[in-house]
Amino acid sequence: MASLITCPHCGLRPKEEFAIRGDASRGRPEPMDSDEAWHDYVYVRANPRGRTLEHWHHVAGCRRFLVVERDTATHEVYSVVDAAEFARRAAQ
Amino acid sequence: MTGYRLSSGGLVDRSKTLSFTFDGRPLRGFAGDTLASALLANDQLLIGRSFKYHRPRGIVSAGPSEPNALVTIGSDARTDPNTKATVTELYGGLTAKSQNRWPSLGFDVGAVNGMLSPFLGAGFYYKTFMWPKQFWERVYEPFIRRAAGLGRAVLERDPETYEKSWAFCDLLVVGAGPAGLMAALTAGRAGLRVIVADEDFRLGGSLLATGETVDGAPASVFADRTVAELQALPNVTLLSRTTVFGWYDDNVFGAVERVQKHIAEPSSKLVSERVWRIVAKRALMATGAEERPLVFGGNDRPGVMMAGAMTTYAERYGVAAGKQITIFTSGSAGYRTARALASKGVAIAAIVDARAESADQAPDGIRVIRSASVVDTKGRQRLKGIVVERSGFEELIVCDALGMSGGFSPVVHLACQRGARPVWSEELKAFVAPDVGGGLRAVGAANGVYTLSSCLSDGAEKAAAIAADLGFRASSAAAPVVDGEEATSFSALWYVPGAKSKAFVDFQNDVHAKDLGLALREGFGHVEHAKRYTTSGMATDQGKLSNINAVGILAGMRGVSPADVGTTTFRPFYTPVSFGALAGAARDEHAAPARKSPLHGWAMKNGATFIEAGLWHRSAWFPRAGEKTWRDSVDREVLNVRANVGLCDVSTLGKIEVFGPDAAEFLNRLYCNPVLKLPVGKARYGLMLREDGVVFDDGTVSRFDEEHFFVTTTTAMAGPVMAHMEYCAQTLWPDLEVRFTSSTDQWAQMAIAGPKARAVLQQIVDGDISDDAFPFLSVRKIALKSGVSARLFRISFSGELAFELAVPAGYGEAVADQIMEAGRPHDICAYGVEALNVLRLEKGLLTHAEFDGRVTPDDAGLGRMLSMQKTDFIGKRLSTRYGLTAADRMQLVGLKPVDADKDMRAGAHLLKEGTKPSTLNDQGWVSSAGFSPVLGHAIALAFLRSGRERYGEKVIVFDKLRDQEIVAEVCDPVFVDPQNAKLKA
Amino acid sequence: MRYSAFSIVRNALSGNLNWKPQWRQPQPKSHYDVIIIGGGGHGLATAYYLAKEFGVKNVAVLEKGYLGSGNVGRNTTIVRSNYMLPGNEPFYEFSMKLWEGLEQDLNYNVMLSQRGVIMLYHSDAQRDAYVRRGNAMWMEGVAAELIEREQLKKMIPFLNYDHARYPILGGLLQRRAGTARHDAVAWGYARGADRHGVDIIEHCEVTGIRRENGIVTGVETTKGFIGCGKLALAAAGNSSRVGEMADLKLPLESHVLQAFVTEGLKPCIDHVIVYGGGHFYISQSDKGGLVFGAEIDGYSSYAQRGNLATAEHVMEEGVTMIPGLARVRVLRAWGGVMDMSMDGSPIIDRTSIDNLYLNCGWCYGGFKATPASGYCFAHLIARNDTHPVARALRLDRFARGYAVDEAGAGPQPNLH
Amino acid sequence: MVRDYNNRHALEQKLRSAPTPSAADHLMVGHWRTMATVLARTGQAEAVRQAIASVPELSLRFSGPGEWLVVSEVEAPSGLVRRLGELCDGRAHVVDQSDGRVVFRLAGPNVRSILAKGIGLDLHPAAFTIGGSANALCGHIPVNLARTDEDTFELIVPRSYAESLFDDLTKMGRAFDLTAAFSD
Repeated sequence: MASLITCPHCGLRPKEEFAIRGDASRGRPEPMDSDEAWHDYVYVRANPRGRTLEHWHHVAGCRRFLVVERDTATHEVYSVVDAAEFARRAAQ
Repeated sequence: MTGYRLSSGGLVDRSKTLSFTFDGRPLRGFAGDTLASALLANDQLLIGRSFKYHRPRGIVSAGPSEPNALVTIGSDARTDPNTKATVTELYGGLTAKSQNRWPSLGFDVGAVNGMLSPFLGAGFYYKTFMWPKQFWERVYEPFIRRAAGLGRAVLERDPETYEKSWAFCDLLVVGAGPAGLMAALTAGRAGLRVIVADEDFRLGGSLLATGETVDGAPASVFADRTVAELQALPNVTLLSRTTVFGWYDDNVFGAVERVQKHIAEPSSKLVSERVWRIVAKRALMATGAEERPLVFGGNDRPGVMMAGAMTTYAERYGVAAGKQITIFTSGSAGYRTARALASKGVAIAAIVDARAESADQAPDGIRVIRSASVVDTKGRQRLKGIVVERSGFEELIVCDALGMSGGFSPVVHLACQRGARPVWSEELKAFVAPDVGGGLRAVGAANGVYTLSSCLSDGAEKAAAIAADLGFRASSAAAPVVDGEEATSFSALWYVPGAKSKAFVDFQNDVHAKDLGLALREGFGHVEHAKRYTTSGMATDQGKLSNINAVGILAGMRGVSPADVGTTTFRPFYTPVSFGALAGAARDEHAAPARKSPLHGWAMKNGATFIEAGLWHRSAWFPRAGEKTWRDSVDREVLNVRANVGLCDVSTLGKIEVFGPDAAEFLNRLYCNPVLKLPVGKARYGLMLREDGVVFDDGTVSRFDEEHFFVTTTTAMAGPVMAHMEYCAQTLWPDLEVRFTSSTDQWAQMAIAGPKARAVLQQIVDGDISDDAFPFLSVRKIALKSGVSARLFRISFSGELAFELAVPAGYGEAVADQIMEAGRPHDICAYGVEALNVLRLEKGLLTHAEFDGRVTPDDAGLGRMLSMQKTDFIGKRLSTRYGLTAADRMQLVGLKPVDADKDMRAGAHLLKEGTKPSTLNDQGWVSSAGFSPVLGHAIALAFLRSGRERYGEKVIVFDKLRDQEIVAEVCDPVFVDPQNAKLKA
Repeated sequence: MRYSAFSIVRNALSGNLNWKPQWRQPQPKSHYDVIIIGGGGHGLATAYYLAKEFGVKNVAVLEKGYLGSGNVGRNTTIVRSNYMLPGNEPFYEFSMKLWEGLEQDLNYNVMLSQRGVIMLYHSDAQRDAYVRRGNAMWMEGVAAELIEREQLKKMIPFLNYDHARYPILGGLLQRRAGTARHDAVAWGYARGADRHGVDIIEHCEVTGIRRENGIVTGVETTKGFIGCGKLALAAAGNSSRVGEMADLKLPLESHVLQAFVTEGLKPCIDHVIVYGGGHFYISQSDKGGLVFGAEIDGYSSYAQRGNLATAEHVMEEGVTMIPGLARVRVLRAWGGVMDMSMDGSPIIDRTSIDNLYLNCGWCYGGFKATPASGYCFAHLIARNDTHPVARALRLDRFARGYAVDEAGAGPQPNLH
Repeated sequence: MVRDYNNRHALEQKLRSAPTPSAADHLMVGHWRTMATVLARTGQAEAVRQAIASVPELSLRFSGPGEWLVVSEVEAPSGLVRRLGELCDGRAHVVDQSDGRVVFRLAGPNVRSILAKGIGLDLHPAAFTIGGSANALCGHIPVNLARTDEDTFELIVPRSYAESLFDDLTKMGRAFDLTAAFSD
């Protein structure tokens, strides 16, 4: 992964076309959710050794945020999907 | 030892003589030589000095694993230190110098270290040099430091150029020896896109250095034939002089091609080196095997060489390593060398075989001493004889060269660069490549297959399997027939007992067997500890020859298998790669692209001085005749804007067009201030926060119609704001119907500011722009009298009556010229970002000097912008945390010096009067400062603890870094026109 | 065995056969007063100061690999106290002072080399930011100097004064800063701790944290259960994984940072030089290799290896800062796993579990912090009280709104 | 199409020198080309694409899902915007970029080798087909790359980067004696 990402819109692309935003595993809390929920959302990370979900922004390509499911120990990539589609799926 | 050129044979071109020098001595070689083969042919045996003990050293190998024969090539800015003579292609005019010796290679004062060696064992420096305390810094360390390194880098600007290139293929073959060439041929014929990379300048690998024949012809002929066929295939790319140095995720390989390193006068059209980034669906590692040195007393004497290297010098270069050669071996390879040399008429003194028995056949008449060990060597700067021990008896054998062979290790470096460790094979007595999946497989000798015929078939079979895997059909051509080949066998021998003098493991770093013993005794028996404590394997060769013996010796001492010791970690680069090659063309001015404003030409015409602002070049000020310093120009520009009018290029601000029925809702959630009800035709100052409640960026948001907004950002944050908006739209609120795109490059945008701005602008704008028709914060799409369509904004970053006019970028220069022309009667001037900065400072307006990533809206005096009645906006929730709202936070204030002629500078800190500097007493800091030509003294914006309560207080402006302390009065941050009378004129 | 010139001579004369292991290889006892997870620089320093300064000697350090196998053995060896924020500067200066006496304190030469760290600036805005930092250092009594371009040219003539993409205008210099031999720091602390009775247990991986009635009673390890009175985590790079065993939710992401070394060269770079047009920094070791690095690779990772795109970018910055580097060959690249925290600053604190202590979040900067980190952590463990210089580095600073954000980059770890 | 003389091209300074004869590998800079960003509304991407693709003189360059640069060699900027507005009929937003982008056309036998020095895409005709287009990085510069023929590619670059990209392409083509000129 660290070298190439298969963008669902643009195909196989080198790492330097992307900016990595970070953890994609949790949604933004509702405005009235607890202080703890907000603190956790902004500051706490599961940081697993293994499978993780991460936002990669295809800055120099389609400019879409992608949710990359990958392994932090082996760098294997399991899936790459558009973040909006991911969010809609998660909402269902 | 006496090296010499054999009367015939070899693959060098004896018709092409090349002149070169070594330490100033003029020498000759042939085209096709390496520097090492040419030096050997000239009997130049002493090549360099070792790192620690400065021992005389000669050539050990014939390839990239060379620890000793390192030289400095070239001179002046074209100096390449630490260059391996064994892989340096000889060219006419090459100049080589020996290293790490003073005053000369033959007489080196540093050699005294060798006599002190009992005191200089592994890790000695950790235990000493501590007394007295200050001596380490002043005496010991400078002394140690002087001894550092081997070659000398000049650090002058390199005149050569470099580049990178991407490549994509179905199959990458690393190494063009028998297995690699066969694999490439099989895959190439099947139609795969194949890349073959080999570090050598001639493709063929071991085929070029063997007496064996293939299909009835010398192996080198087979190599040439195969290369020719590959060259003719359009789907095959052959890269010679190209080292694959790294294997990265997703089967991406890094390789470096030495395009012109072998040319005395390189062409300026071509680069010196090129780094390839190769994306390979599959790869085969046909990297061969490394012969192991033997660790015996005196094994570093010039004249002691790898047996296989002797074969290579004889077969490929037609050079004999000596006139009277002894072989010391623990396997069949030593016999092969003996036969090869004997067949060329080189005298063999004896074969010393560490094994008791073997089936290997010595050449006729050559004495074989079995169950024997070499325990010492004689001679100083060249080998004169060896001491052989057998059953307790010692014998001196006179010889001038010794070939050693301790068996073979497959070269598995690449396969172990991504975390997998090599696997010990008891059968092969070697570490072999781990199974890293189908992307990369070892083939041939790298796969532990040592006969020529099996290398050829292994290559063909593995390539055929890959072809099938990728959906290609490989035809089964008849396998080449090999004649005269022999099986390879050896017994592992990590350490030759009975050493009478130092037995080196790592030649270059002077690590000998006893150092490893000391490391073990002191608790550094783990292979990583032993490496780090003794520095074994840390030299420029990264232990290609030595590591396996170090592992074996540690295993022996610990009484375990080498499998239990394991290896140290393999990491890129396989062989060292130059900075220049890895950097490619993106260096100097081209390290990052330079962005030019559409008004760049206009600014040039007006004499601008430019400064860097991120990627942009921005006009900073416009000096005029008679102005001595930048301050003169800036002061004039500021005063002229305040009194008359000025034109400033603000094209670099980020511009984003936002569309859609939910555009208002979207922006309302992005900005901390309300945007939802912004009327069409109006602009508003906007503040975006990060989710943690800290200011992210400021700018303006304008509404052209119900579903079309226009957002501006600061120059620096244009990219991050766009990314932030995309993040929010795509991941947080994908159901909002909003779309946006950058139009930064489409528009040339100019600020026309000053009391006469309207008068000037009205001359070129079609339509009424009076205050009634176009009041403060109006926006409109307009047409210029010239017919150019434009956008007009009544916004100000100076506190003056001001407009920003945007026209399509191509028209920018013409329109700016027109405005300057129209403004001439009104004394218009061009002003740059320096004057812009002073104007905004006088008005207390903020930039990223204030918004430093730690400042809240309230800190900046913008707390009233926070629209807490909105249900949600980015940063709302966390902005109410205790620490972000505490009363003792640093708040924006103005500062003016009590003594009007005193200067203030950004970066100073603030102290209460009468207090001493300390972190506890630190009251704040100056974010922006400058001379206000309007007020006639320095002014500053600062963040001061509870600052808004402290107007009128005197504080110390502490600038110890410039040795300056002055007293300033705290005041409101708006220095001019606090009632905004000018702004709204 | 105390190291001295005498001991070296005496041992040399007896064939160097009488040197003793620098630390013991003990079997774990069934119970310790304090167990420290992580036998890297910070864990070993904590053990050393616990035993030596705070009289807590029944201590074990558990290391899953070999001693010093984490970031203490794979960094760029820089030691400095040139920070800007009041939450950081006193802590790093405390560390700097400990460095300056460390060799005598440990009786081990960690080869501290105070050759000066200079951070280059390339614009007026960057200069102002460095002036702010330099004055913050002076506030703490730490000497800093602003070196202007002409002076810099004399000091470091080989920088790219004429063709840099961003002009080199000057630099902020801390002369007392420099480098130290990284492995020796781990070994020196290990030997020192061992001599004070600390058990250092290598190849002992913690697999679980046992809790009873809300407090920690010990740890499950690959060498069995070991009981403890207090448990201290010093497992940078793996803090989240270890923390998870005690249900700690941490503000961390693990990221990989690459570092590089060139072939050995005769001395040519005297200072630690930091490029302000990017993140590149470089120094020359006492062995002659140029040691350098730049930014993290950017994605969360526990793999100790980097990618080529980042490596190439590092070289671009290097050659742009020093054009003469182009022909220098890079020997080796390696990767270390960093605890990147949400504000770029570390955490030394208690946790919600009474006898569980936390030391993590060192980002790029753990090596220089080693002595102060160990000292302050030991102080906290022994006295249950935060050391004054570490007051700003608490875990609850995020919830309370007191981030120590030196870069001003906000809660995105890979931007720090 | 022609625009008035007051409109300055971003490369006027760079390409001022007298044109030399074109080499086999040649870089043409489109002097007057018109283009616009088209942003389809949700669910309308395919309809918008088809509507624009139905007009032969409009060339669609893929930028992202539901987003294209539409290039025309015949329309004036305002004409193109109007035309696209009609074609899309409220299903998309249109933003004129004619002044904000510069078109480079690179043609010749070695173009793939030249582009491979900056662009990390497989440009083999089987992988990047004629008519294909994509946003990508060329070195450090964002471009839209399109293959318009077997050996012809177009790079569209934001105006502010045009000089830098020109310098880079010149350098990338040096080994092949790449020449450059305005297309008219």
